[in-house]
Amino acid sequence: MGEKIMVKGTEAIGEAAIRAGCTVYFGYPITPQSELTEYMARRMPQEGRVFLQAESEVSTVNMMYGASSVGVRVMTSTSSPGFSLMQEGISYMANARLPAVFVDVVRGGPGLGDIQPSQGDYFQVVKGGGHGDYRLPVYSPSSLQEAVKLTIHAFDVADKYRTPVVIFADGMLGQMMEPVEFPDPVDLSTLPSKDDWALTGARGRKARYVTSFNIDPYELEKMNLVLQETYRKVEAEEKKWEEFMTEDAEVIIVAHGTVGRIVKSTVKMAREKGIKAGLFRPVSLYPFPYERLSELAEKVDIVMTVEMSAGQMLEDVKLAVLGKARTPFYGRLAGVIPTPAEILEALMKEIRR
Amino acid sequence: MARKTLGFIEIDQERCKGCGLCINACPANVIRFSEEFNSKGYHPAEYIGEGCIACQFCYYTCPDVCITVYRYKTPALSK
Amino acid sequence: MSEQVKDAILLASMPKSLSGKEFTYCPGCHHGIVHRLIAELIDEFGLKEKTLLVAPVGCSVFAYEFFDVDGTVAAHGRALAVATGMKRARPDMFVLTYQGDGDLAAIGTAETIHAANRGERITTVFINNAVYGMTGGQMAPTTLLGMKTTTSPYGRDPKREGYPIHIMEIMKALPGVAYAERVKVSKPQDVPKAKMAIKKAFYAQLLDVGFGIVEVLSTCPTNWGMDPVEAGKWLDENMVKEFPLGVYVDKVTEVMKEKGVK
Amino acid sequence: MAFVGMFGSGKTEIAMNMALKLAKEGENVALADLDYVSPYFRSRDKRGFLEEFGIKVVVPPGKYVWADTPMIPPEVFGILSNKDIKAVLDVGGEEDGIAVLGYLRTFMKNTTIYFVINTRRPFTNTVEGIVTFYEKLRNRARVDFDFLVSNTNLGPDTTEEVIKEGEEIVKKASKILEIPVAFTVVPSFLKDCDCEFDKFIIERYMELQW
Repeated sequence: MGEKIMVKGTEAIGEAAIRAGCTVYFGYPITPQSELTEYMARRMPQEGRVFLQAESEVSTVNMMYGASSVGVRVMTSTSSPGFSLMQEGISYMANARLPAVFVDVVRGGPGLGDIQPSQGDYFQVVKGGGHGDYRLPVYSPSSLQEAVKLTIHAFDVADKYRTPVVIFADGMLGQMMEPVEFPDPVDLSTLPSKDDWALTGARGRKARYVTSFNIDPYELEKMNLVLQETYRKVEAEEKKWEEFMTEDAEVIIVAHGTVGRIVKSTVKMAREKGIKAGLFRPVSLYPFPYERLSELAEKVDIVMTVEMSAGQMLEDVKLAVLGKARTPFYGRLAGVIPTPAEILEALMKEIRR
Repeated sequence: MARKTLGFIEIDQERCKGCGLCINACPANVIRFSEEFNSKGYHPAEYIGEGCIACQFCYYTCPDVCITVYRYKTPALSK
Repeated sequence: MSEQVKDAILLASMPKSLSGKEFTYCPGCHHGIVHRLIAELIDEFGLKEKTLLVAPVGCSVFAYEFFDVDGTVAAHGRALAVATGMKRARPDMFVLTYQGDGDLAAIGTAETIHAANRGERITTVFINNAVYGMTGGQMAPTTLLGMKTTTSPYGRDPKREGYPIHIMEIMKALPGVAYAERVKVSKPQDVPKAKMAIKKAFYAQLLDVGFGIVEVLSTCPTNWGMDPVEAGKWLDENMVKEFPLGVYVDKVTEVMKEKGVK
Repeated sequence: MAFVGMFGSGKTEIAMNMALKLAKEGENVALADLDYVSPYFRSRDKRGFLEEFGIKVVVPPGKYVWADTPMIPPEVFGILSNKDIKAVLDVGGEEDGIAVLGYLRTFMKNTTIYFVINTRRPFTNTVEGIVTFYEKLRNRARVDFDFLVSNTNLGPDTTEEVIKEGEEIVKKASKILEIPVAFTVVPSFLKDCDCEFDKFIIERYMELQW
């Protein structure tokens, strides 16, 4: 670990990627993540690595497909409308089993929406907006130090399971500044070898291809089953969450990312009023930590979900709670950030009900 | 009339799809459709056995890379 | 036969860089001719172990199976983005895309123009047969005026369907392009010329000059509804008028001379 | 006066604190938010708060305050030309954000420009980094800068040592650039710390409350 420096969220993620051994970055400008693209434009050449601004998000994701297929660590970052455009390519990458890291700095939608922070991409990121049966590991950090840690972790998970991985950042996380410590850069020669599948030239072996395509349905089903087996492993091994004051909690609030951070303040305010509230913050949105939330739900009457959306993660919360507790929802839309006080007010209403 | 045979061709008749492009291309008119069917049910191309001038036109135009072209070291005269 | 072979010199046979797998194309389709030319050049340059082939979506979607080189198939239109990713990540590899007119000149126009304009060190072989072959004969961006397809059933009318797009002429306007030539392979004499053009496009990449692209006017006998010989004649009589053959950009020959390459 | 610098160097906090200080001293103050680069954490977010102190906040009109398009309100020309108004300009970061000064420079003859530096930020963590980006920004702005400002901080984790370490680096850069250091920024929770340069004590208004 080096010394602490003040960074913006976009820079924290970019620098973390460089230290994780990201050797190629493709991107296309879009608010509110353009600073990450700009940061990489400046930093990647300093490290003798590749930065290229693509002509579109569609092109970006396909460039990533190409770079990943030859076995290097590759990343892009975008914001919601850009992520929508990448969905097709992500589906291809999932079935071609190509590791890559995507950062979605989520903004208000639908459509062109606005440029304020939002979590309205939960469905398109976590449930997949592309075609076919695939899943993507998704991590939602709530502080910049955590964003650094998760970005590095995302590269490792991508390589381990040969899958695209997403960092779900909202615009607030991307723009805020915090002191952060970075780990030392990884030695590229120590990264896991991809020689058993990457396109490195048919030297001393048979030619091979990386593809998401198989015209034979029985063969394609086999490819699908490999994916499904991978996802079962991811579900068994990669769940991450944070609990805050849940030991004696009588009500649980579930929130992720920036909202998780805001809800911490709500929990403290509630405790001052004598309400034993606790926070359950999923860090991996897929795989969603159903089991632990389910356990917690047995001990409480209310599991309230708070999101900067109309209630998307709420569906996963309900699947975890399975009727064992009431599952009210409080959300702000279109880029409006809820305050700790208004969340507390919503919670009080539920308690009185 | 005696004409020179400068080489010969081999046709992979199982691979041949019977498109006829080689027959059309051959300036010596020494390729024709076989009377026989191959296992896929085409009449593949066949070399009539003499008169090849080793120009490679058939090889150039064959879209299925079925043809191998040889040139005799010493040009033989056909009967 | 073996007696005969002993007394002969082998002039031409299946290139080593082909996998030997039978092509899936319809009888008489020009794809196979162009595949063979590419494979011959890969052999001649000794590039088999360094080549990465990006196949498109279209009839040649299986192209990567026919070559004995590493490869992939890109999403429709995105071959040049995928190839860019490969080449940027591994500049030491020889990267080749093989694309049809729908792929390269309709859905992938942005990728084509931008990869070309960036001067990506990539070689592209562009098959223009004026029709969507794979999906069953729909109108392509290069469909000739008056030509009937399943989606221009009254014949392509510029007022309704616009004009055929001229990719080589567009390439001429892009400074990143090192080599661009339009060829055909409908007559035997055309074939060595086409090979030389593709060779120059290889050199565009190998000598680090820029983007190399060769457009090959090709037949689609099935969708044109003609026998293969007739289709070749139709191409010569009609397509060449709309799409003039020739060299559109050549920054390669000079560099070849400088470097003493023949 | 105008505050310029790299992204996240602290221009906005300093501009707001300066505007508030001048307003409390009875000056007629206008704060122009010229940051059309960053989408959030701009002084316009605190408009209501600033207006309570009688500060005129110049931002794009109505809903456009939320936009990320370059939109320079014409009032900026007014406040820069009006000698009765103390204008404080909060300029966007880096070369992109500072370009606006090139545009405004004919109106800025009497404006003092401060180059704000946080040595705990990427790119300006060394003397060489500061010199490089000072030149880049000045070339882009096509105006000369008058002072350096030492604003080395780690937000809530700032210590006296961090501030002093920053002053050392900024001092060296100041010698090379031949530009004096105007002051060192000190957060109010360290107001009694030792500083080499004049202290400018600030509150962090932009900091997240959660």
